[in-house]
Amino acid sequence: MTAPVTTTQTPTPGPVGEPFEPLILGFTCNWCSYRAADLAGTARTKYPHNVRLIRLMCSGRMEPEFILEGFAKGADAVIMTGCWPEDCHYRIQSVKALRRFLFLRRTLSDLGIEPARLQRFYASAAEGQRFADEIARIVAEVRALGPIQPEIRVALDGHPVAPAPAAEPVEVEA
Amino acid sequence: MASQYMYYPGCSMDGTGKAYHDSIQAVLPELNIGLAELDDWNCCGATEYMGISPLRSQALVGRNLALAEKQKNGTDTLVAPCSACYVNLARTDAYVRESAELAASVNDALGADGMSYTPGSVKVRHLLEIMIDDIGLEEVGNHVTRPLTGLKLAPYMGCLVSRPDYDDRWQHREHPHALDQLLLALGADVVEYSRRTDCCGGHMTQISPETGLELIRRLIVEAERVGAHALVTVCPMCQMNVDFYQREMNHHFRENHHMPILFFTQLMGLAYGMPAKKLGFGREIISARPALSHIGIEAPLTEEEEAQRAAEAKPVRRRRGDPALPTPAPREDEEELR
Amino acid sequence: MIPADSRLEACIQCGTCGGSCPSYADMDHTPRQIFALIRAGARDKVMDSNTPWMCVSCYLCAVRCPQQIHIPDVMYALKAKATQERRVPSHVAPDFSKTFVDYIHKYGRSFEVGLVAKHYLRHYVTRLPGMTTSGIGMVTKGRMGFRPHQIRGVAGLNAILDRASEIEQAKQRGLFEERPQSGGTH
Amino acid sequence: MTAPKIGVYICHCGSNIASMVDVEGVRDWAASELADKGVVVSRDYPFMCSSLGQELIENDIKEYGLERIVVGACSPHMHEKTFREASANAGLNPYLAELVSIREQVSWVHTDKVKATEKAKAIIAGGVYRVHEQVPLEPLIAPVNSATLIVGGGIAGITAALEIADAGYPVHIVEREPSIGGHMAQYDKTFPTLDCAACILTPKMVDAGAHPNITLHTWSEVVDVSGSVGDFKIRVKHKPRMVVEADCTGCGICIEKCPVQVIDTGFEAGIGYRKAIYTPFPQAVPKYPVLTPDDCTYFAKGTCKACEKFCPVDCIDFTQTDEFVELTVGNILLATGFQPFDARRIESFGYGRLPNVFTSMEFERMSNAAGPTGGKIVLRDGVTEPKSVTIIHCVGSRDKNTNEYCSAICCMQSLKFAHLVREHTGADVYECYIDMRTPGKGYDEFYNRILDEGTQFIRGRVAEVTDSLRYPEEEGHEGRLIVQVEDTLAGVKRRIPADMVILSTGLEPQPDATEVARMFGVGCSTNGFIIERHAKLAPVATMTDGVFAAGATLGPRDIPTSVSNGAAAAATILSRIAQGQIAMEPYRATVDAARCSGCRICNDLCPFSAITFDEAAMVTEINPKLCQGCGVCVAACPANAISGSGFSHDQIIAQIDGLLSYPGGGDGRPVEEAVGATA
Repeated sequence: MTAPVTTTQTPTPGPVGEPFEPLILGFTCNWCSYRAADLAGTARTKYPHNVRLIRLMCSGRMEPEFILEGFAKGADAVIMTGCWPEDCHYRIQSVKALRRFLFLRRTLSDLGIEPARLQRFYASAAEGQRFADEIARIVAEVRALGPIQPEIRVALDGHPVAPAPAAEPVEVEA
Repeated sequence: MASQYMYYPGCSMDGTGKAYHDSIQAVLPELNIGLAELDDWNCCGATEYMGISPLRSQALVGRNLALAEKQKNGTDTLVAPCSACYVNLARTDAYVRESAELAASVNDALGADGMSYTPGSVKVRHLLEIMIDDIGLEEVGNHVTRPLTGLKLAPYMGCLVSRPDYDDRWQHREHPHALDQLLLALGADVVEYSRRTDCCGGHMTQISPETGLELIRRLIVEAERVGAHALVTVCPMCQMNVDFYQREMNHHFRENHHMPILFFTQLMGLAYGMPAKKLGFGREIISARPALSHIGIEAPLTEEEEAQRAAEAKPVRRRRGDPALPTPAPREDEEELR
Repeated sequence: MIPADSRLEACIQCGTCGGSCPSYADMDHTPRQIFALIRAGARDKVMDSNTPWMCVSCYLCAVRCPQQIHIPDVMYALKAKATQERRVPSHVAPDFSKTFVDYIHKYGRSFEVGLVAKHYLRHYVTRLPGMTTSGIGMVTKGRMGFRPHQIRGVAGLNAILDRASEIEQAKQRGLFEERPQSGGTH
Repeated sequence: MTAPKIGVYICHCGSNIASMVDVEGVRDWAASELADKGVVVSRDYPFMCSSLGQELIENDIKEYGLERIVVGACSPHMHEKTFREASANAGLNPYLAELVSIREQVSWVHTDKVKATEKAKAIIAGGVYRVHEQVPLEPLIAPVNSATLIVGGGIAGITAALEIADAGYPVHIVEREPSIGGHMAQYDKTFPTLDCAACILTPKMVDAGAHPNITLHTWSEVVDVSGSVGDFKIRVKHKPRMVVEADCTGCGICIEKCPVQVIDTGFEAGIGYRKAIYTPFPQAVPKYPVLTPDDCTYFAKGTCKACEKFCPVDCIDFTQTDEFVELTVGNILLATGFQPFDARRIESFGYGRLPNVFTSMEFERMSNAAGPTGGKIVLRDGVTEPKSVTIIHCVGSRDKNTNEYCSAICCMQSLKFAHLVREHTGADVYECYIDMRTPGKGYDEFYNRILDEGTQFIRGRVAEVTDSLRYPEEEGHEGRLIVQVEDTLAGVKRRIPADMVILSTGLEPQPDATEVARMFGVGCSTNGFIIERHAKLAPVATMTDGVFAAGATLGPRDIPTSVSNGAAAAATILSRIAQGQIAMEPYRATVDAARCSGCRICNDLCPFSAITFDEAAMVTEINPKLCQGCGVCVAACPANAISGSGFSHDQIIAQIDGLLSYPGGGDGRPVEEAVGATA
């Protein structure tokens, strides 16, 4: 039995007084999670717009550099999605992806980046609803985290991606 | 090494469940279990408060959980012997764990008296679960000195232990055999009782007596059908409904059933060789004496039986020529004098 | 805790709940019919039904429901709604709840003698004679105390409950107002 | 480096995309903002996938000399092939065309048109950046071995085997039971025509057994699979029969003489007995019996050997052990079927507790003239005929506590039971159903026939079956069952006395379905059935090239569907065999020997054993025939010596840059103003 849960989608105010909308880079495998995203689409299941997907053949294809490139170029979080370990198209590669994920989370925290900015979930080709739910959950979580620290972005890329003046804290009248 | 638990007795323990209380107090020290009663606990709301206001009901239970969180001393387990209390405590804990929104509201309310509860910090369990999972059937059986062989018992677990089962602890939610196993460990003959988790009528005896009585009747009729000497329960509400309303049920259906209902801890005490009086026998309305006579145990008289005996024993008038002196009348109620 | 959260939309009208219900005989509508009426927006019929009041919270329907609907929670919510609107089909069940709850407010615990006595005096006077033997047995055998126990923190408890009422009122959501059509997040 | 000339094509998909994405806005934006990335032409069109849409692209390739194509439309799983072919038609290498999804990932899942348009732009940019790094590729060509492996000898497998064998190609059927035939062999009648199952199945079994192109491996299991499409290596275990097949005549004397009787939980569904040496049923194919050591007195006590003594041809061999056979096949068909739901899991129906509650499989055997009761319908005592029978639908189906799906066959199966009960016993029959689902050919007519026969239908899911009477007026029904159900149409609760209750149990995947799926490298949904490549357009193919599936291994199926599945799979396999070779996606990992440091980090990563180490040269090698293209080794190589075609490092980095260069979110980042007008 599960208790009924209400989800609230009220955006938390960001540092500049505007609602903060995170930008999230999502990696999917070709066989399960990309098809889950397809199924979410065919079933017209709604989820937040904040995520942008890249298809890999397997979530085990994930290179550390992809994550760092993502953070450098403006992503606030990166998601590695894939097959359930027992359903992996490449037999056991989903487990290898998990191992790499755990290692990368540790590395991120060594770099001073919140580990929650790297997320992983499984979705089979039949789990469009789950895909949407997980995206909504992660967007809410990252929204609460706020944007990635600008220094980190500078450090990763050499220069801030969007040097727009609005990115600087603006005095807002209380 | 004694196991320590926090203990939420529930309102019945002072009243209708006194025999449960007595037998728990007698049996648990034997098994080396210590119970620390939750200080200044309040009523769980039974099945009534949820229908007045769900949130207030959660806050009501939340206060108990908050007290337990504060009081926990080496244990985070809160034991409830009453199934209704157990399910109310478990429900609130489960719901605040799942919904951050509800947790915030409950804590907001608790804040009115400077209290708070961290979801999941207290583990709520029923006394039966403690016996089965923590003590274990083997240990329960190790203490048996007077096996209940020959006593046919119908294990009546009632509805709220294996249901709704917020934490997925019960594989069988309709026909669990946990209580059977425990009674078997005591040496009793356990009958296959198909109404083991049926409803005792709950508050129906209050709000719709005819239905309530019919619900009680089917429990009793089925127990008779499978040849039980007595029903065994883990819940004071079930005990009260079947015991207290059995007479009225007989009256209503113009039948004459006599099916005592006993707490499982009373039977544990008996099997451990403890005196029946100490275990709260005699407090029941439907006397357990005929049942216990099957295994040669003389149970204390019930109120009614005592009155009858007294009436029979009292010499009405002196027979002519009888040299005997009048016998003193038995004490009205030994317990009140102690 | 309110029907909109109880997966009510998923009901397939199979009747497992009604078939399982021990107090079915007293209900004017089966739980299944109540769900259909809620979906049909038949507010009056639902609010005037005695069904929620007859629920004994045995959770048989909840564990058997093939759609895993939180049926007892729906019943609780409907009762609370009716209580709030002072709109009840019969006074027996609501009175019992109220008497029970009043004891909690006053003492922090329930009080069985007072509860049963009060309730039966009010609603089943004719049944009392048949019960006196049992009742007297209860009292003299020490199974029913004559005096209720009052907890120390009764004032604090009432403060908590009052605060809960305020929160609940602030969050009040309608039973029959438009419920979300899908899991939309925008 | 100068940017390649790129064409961008935005599909409206009717209104599917256009209603949520400002397609003209995206088109103009790509033309202006992505011009410096090489976009020379940007167009929109109502249906890019139509022949006119494709022509548009083909003409542009020729006219503008386009070197890359980016199409923003549906999922690549839908139309990637379409646009690649269009490119190829115009002389552009197909792998230089990229399809990005702005339908499944944008217009269908979002509700804010401004945000959706923003996201569509970013996705197009991702595609444009990515194709810069795209290189021409050629599909891999592999020869196809003409032999086929069929796993499972039920009706689906037999059908496919006969089709392929009749076309002249070799087939191996691996069946773990002693005989082929599957569940269909257990049934008495088949709905809706009430044909005798044995009469229509047995001839097919005999054909399969005698066909020169079909090799039966019964009492056998596949234990290992390697290789890939066109060239699979299969290892099959022949379990010991304890009977020398070459000598056995199938006379059955051994069975007759065997003194041991055990409950047959297999073919007889637990309501009949078999010997320790047995054939599951008289028409078994092959005819050779099987001896199960666990039941045999000789194996337990060392004496008996009755079978050996009486065998006229001396073919009993107690010393047999597992034997292994290696097969090479080009295609594989999984037809492993289902197992019936274990009705004990629904406690309220009392199966296993109340003797006169039966499952559908038990009833099938009971009603079968060749079954344990000789076709007599009786209670568990073996003699009493029921006077009243209740059939419960959806047991283990349409129930979130067990299986959420509809088992598809239960309604028709229950109707068939109702007919058989009335025909055999004349008893009253009640059917408790949630919804009556009879969508097949002749199915609803069959429902009408059963209605006419006087079966009583109650719309309501049964709450419980009990032997405990309730009201005083139920007295007189002692010893019977009571079925408690809400009659939802009448709005009343009923307690129906019954002598016999039949649970119409649903279909579940085989208990080892997940392991089988893993062994063959195909996907299983969370409920355990194999996932087809496309539910509508490729219903018998799997995600793995060369592996097909048919029948109830894909989900609940009735016999007609299983047969057509088997035939469809056979046709697909035959077309592969006829081509003689197959083209595969060229996504493979390759090692640049010059950069490989010989660290061997990648050596343990490949589950397909494609990676080997050349001890002499001290470099790693990858066998492109075995490589499946997952890319795990690519990501792991510390020297960047391994590259993965189709999903190279540079391609993905470029796509990341493209996707993130045009953010549309808050966070103070610039929001593209151009879309404002469309809001």
